[in-house]
Amino acid sequence: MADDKLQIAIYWGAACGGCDVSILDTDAFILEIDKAADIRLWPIATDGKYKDIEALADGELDVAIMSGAVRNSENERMAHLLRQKSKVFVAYGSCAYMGGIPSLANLVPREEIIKRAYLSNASLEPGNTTVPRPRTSLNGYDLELPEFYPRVYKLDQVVDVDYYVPGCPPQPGQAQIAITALVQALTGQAEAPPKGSVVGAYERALCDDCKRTKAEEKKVKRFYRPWEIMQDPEVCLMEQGILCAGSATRSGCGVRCPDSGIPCRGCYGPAPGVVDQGAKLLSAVASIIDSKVAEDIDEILLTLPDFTSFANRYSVAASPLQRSHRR
Amino acid sequence: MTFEPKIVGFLCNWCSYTGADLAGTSRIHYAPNVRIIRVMCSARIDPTFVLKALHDGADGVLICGCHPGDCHYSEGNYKMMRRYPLLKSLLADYGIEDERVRLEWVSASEGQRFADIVNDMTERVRALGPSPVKAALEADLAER
Amino acid sequence: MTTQISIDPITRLEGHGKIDIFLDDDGAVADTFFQIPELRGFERFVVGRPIEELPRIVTRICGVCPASHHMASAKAVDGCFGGEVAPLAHKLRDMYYQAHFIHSHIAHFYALAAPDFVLGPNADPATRNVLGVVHKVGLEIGAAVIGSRSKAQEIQRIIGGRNTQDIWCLPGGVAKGLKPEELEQIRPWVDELYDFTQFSLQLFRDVVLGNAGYVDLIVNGPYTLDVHNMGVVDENNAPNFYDGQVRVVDFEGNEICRYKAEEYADFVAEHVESWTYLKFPYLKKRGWKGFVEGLDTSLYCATPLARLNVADRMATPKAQEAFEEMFTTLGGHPSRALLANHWARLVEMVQNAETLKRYCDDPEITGTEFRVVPQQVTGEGFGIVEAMRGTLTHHYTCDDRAMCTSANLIVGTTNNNAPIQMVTKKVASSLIKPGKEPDQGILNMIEMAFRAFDPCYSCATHSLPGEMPLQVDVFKGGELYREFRRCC
Amino acid sequence: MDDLKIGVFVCNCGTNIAKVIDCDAVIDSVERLPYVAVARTYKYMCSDPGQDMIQADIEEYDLDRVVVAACSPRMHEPTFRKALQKAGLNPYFLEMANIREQCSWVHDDPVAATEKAAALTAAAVMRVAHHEALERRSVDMCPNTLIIGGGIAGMSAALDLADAGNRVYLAERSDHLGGNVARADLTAPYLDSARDMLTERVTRVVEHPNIDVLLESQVRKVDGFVGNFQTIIRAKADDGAPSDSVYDVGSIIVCTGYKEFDASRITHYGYGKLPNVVTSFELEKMLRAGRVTTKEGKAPQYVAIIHCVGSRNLEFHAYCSRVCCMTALKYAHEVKSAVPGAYVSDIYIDMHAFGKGMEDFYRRSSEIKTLFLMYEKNDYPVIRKADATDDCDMLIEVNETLSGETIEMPADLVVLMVGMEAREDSEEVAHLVNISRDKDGWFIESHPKLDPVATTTDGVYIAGACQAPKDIPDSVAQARAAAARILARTALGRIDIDAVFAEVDEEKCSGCRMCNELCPYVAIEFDAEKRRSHVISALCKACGACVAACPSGAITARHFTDKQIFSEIEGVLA
Repeated sequence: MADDKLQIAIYWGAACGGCDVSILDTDAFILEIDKAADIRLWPIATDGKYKDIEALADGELDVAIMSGAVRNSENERMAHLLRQKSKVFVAYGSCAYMGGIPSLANLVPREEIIKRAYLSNASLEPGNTTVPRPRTSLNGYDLELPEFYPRVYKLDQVVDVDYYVPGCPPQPGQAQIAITALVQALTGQAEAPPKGSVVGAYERALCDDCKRTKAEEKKVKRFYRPWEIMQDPEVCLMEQGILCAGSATRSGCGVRCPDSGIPCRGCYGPAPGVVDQGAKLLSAVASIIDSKVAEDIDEILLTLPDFTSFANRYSVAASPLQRSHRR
Repeated sequence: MTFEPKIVGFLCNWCSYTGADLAGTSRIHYAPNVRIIRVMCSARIDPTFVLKALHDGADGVLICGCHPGDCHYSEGNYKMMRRYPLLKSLLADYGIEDERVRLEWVSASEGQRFADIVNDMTERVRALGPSPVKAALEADLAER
Repeated sequence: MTTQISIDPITRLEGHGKIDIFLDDDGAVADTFFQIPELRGFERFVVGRPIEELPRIVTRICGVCPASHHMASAKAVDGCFGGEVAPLAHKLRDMYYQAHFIHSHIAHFYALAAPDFVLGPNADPATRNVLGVVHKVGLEIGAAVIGSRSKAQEIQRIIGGRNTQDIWCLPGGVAKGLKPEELEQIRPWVDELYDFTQFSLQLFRDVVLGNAGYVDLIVNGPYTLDVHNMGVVDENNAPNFYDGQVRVVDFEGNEICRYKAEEYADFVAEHVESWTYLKFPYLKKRGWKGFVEGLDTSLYCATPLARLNVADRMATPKAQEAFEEMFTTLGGHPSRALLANHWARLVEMVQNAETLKRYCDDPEITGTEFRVVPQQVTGEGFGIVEAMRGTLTHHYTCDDRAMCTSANLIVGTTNNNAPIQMVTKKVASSLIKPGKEPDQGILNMIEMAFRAFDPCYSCATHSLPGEMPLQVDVFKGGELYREFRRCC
Repeated sequence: MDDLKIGVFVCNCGTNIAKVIDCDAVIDSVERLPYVAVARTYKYMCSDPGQDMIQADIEEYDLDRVVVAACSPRMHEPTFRKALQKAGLNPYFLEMANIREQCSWVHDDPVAATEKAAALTAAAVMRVAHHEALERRSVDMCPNTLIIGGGIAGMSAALDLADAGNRVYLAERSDHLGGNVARADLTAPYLDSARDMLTERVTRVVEHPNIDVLLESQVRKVDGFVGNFQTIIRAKADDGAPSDSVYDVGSIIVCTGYKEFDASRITHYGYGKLPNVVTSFELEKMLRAGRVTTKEGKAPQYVAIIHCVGSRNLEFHAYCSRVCCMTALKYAHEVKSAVPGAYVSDIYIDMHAFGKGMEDFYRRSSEIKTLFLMYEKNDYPVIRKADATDDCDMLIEVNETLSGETIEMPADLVVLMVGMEAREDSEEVAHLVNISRDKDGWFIESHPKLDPVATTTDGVYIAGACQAPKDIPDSVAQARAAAARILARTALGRIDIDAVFAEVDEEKCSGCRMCNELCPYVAIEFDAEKRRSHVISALCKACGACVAACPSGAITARHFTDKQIFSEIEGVLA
């Protein structure tokens, strides 16, 4: 393969593949990537194997783009391997950036996960007691499975990350902008964004791009879940008492959810400079509760159960309460 | 040796911080476990402060503001009052025990009350042991 | 002593997988294991969430077929609210879902499967991919492929607001309707997609059927299994992807059973092995009999080919023509030639495109009654759709505040776990000959076995536990300070 | 920031701090922190030599940040800010660690206290590194003053301000001036006429060209900030229909006074049931009318005066009402002159005769044969109707502590010395002008000793019995002190207001408008053109509510930024 081409790897950890699809969704742009780069690993689309990556010299890859969170030892091993082999390591998508929806598992007692999956499941083989084990010896063959970690980690809790591309998945147009920026930086056509930058997104919260009208008065006596009412498609969802994460979420997705009658759930992560998206959403929601009496406030809050999975829908692993020392 | 909890206290300047000062001028002794951070109003207390404190190793967080109706900024403490139950539900989902984070109204004249709260909370948090945030950290270290 | 060959990771599929092949002293295949190393725990962590949010959470099980999970979930959630759904919403969801099928089938056929045929199983792995295919067939065709798939995606976006990671469904219907101007925007694309399905069939005839070696490989190769077939059909036993009844027929074409979504647990059960995280579904009434073929096995496939095998006919005329052509070439209906799954995908795509056309001409489709607000919480719901990769079942319960209390999922690919184990071993044994070191081409042909199933292990690993048995004792100053135990 | 130089000054406060906290250990621990260029202890940092030392070090070490670990910032922050300013440093480059009120005075374990002091000081060091230079703003000072309450305090303040040439609006709820003093006959201890004293004041006030007396008026709304308040006052017009008018003032004095304790709340004195049990104010009424009689119209032969009714009593008010004792002695004199030959008994707990001339007055009162009986707190005298055979209306049983005997006293008239309590509208008034009240409802001064007339709201002052029970001279003194404070500012014509306020970063604001409704001072404006919110800094009181609430972190609280508080958190936990 020609030396002047960038060497890149695209990989997924604990992921759904949506990030890979978002790259495919850049359509013709893929052909440009192909012109500019050799894709040395991309399990969903190419035949590169782990051993091919292991064989590379350190830093031989110009860019490694990893989507997905770290759930098991294989995810972690690959994260370290790709970090070691690459000059620039990109955490791509909400899972890599903040833990994503898989990190909702961190809110669940681990024992219950086991019971649920193997001992209390409507379609299990009657009387089943078998559970997968890290090591199984079967008629003389030793079979190994990766070890599953106590919780889900975002990538930078495990390896050093240079850039983040937010989104679940990143909106293809934004992915294209982000990848182009990286390619230009790596080929010296443009200055590289500062390490740790969030690329492929804007510098303001979603409301900036949301077409819904916003009034001064935002006070609600009760909240409504999306199924409970027919909403007014022209008016700010929060003003209608429907929880929307837009005000605390970085813009860049194209406001596709609120534009289609579905409240934002925050997949693009916190606004620039914000430590925890959940904490900010907490303040925002509290700000519109129309009561000064503790009891009434509790009453009103009954109409928004399970606040946590709203506040940190994509960012449980990124919560300050999820401190990690894996690195 | 017994576990000595570290508790971070966020106090509003006008009532609670003054109340804590009054405990001092009245020489009312209490447990040394609370480290006080002054804010102008309990409404300034971004829930991020509480999460950050727990992240940085606090075993408990005490939030104090003026009594409802007595806020120097007339309504600031109501803003905190509205955040609090949401904050508690968030913390509970992350496994932070109820007694680790506490909101109390302390007026400028309630030095004794402030001291009593600090003593009571220190006891309860001591009984709970180190914060789960630290424990999860230990687990990670053990995994390495 | 035995030598071990590992294919790690298996590639051109969705998700993680690994094949271990053990050779005996002579170098013949002694055994193979197809292991799925991943699990994420969705079934547990959706518990306690607002039930109406599930269609927007479970889509993260798979980003390649999120709409399948979105639809199955939406139907299960509808059930939790008594099941009343605006009739228009069913039409819109079905319309949307056809476009999703086309997107996914194009992606699989051209990006994941085609390299093996267009470039050949033994081609250089560095070029044996969609880009290689594009170079081979030329940029014009390449652009048509890419353009058509993205149009299928764009149609979903316009109807449902978003494609990958769908958001659209709410209890009782959908969040937005289809505006007349939106319909006019997609109408020409639908026609183009229909043309593209015809083009794809022709390409398959030219590239695959035009190559005697491939036809032989498909019809007489080791890629066959004597197991049963599962698929969702309408009242005429034609394939229906969005709704209908599940039908199971044996590999000779006799119906074994037929069930509604709410009956799934009486007909399907899942067996567990300790060396893979993926469970092995089987026909419950027959019981688990191990990895065995034959008329009385309890194993089945749920694949495009299986769907056409359980179907008596297609739902649309052009698809019916393609259906007949295929089974004639394969030597009769049903067929056991697993590689024909690639062909079956193209046949299904024709029905998808024709169905889309029909909806475009439906005068009611741009109506505004796209959702009814639920008036009651009834607490349990079942949703079955055909995912591209097989029958997909979601089963939820919720409390009277409509908070999820349990979720059970049986995913398309999981249905095929046992067949994939068996065919992998079968193909490996027939291709790996004693004394001859298998080259990457041979190994790739082994991968072609599972690729025929278009497995999605992102999907399949949704529901397994997030934990392994583990004990961590933390010592501080020499004394036990905290201990963590995970059960089992 | 890498070349930042921080000086740390730990105060011993004589032994107040040093006797519990090992100040040198604190120094040792902070010396290791980044940027710390010098760290010292000194006996009294707030003393001139202490401040000189700080200024000298700023010079010598070319410090750009200063931490003072000493008393509460509420005590000496202004002092040390001035010190920085003198040395040419921006005063906001100071941070104080409160190691006295919140450490040495409340902990006895030296080890724990020293550890805590070190943590608080470290936090201050880490915080101060992020401090920014802030410029105080100055605005024109409106010379007008609003005085709420036309009693003796309000009138006294009004006259001083008006005499100095400033406009005064004197708002009084009732239809006359004079407040509670107008209900009194003579005053203690010199027995001169309250009426004469008051008439002189009222006439001057009413006739003064610079004073607008607004009777039957209520302050409805107060907006703005020190030097620039807009107030709306609703006055009952001649035709009876109330009308609102707007008054611009630079300062406000609250002189709303007190109300007397409701004697019927103490059941065991039979007030309301026994016709000849009256309150001190009912007696004043008789005295001003010049006729002291029983309900039956007879001259009382036996008059008993009971002290501390509602005061010094955990059930009602724990505090002493301060004026009752001398007033009771005043009654002894007045009753005897009104009803020659009447026996007056004074039933008290303790005789509080502090203050000028009072001890003499106490002596003079015993010389006129007033019978003093002392009783135990909470061991109330018991009053019952006398039998027909008795030559008196009632009998009072007292467990007299000095003699140790139980004494039964005849009485025809019983006078209850009702205490003072906060007016029922004090909460309303507190909200109106945004000041706080203590547990008894009295308004809280900004410092109990050093600043007893100002409040926590700049530009709002309190005087008279609305702050705590007070007699006339104390009320007048406080009123005229408030007037003096205001005159000092109006003399300058301009007024410094705090540099601390909130700011919206328009680059980050997404126009979600979540903050718009939050500001109690309507300091947040929404620019519909730009679709951005912004803060009107002069109206902002820097509470920080909008800062914490802004979902996208676009609002910053000067001097209380997230960065500053975060580093403080890291500091206390380090």
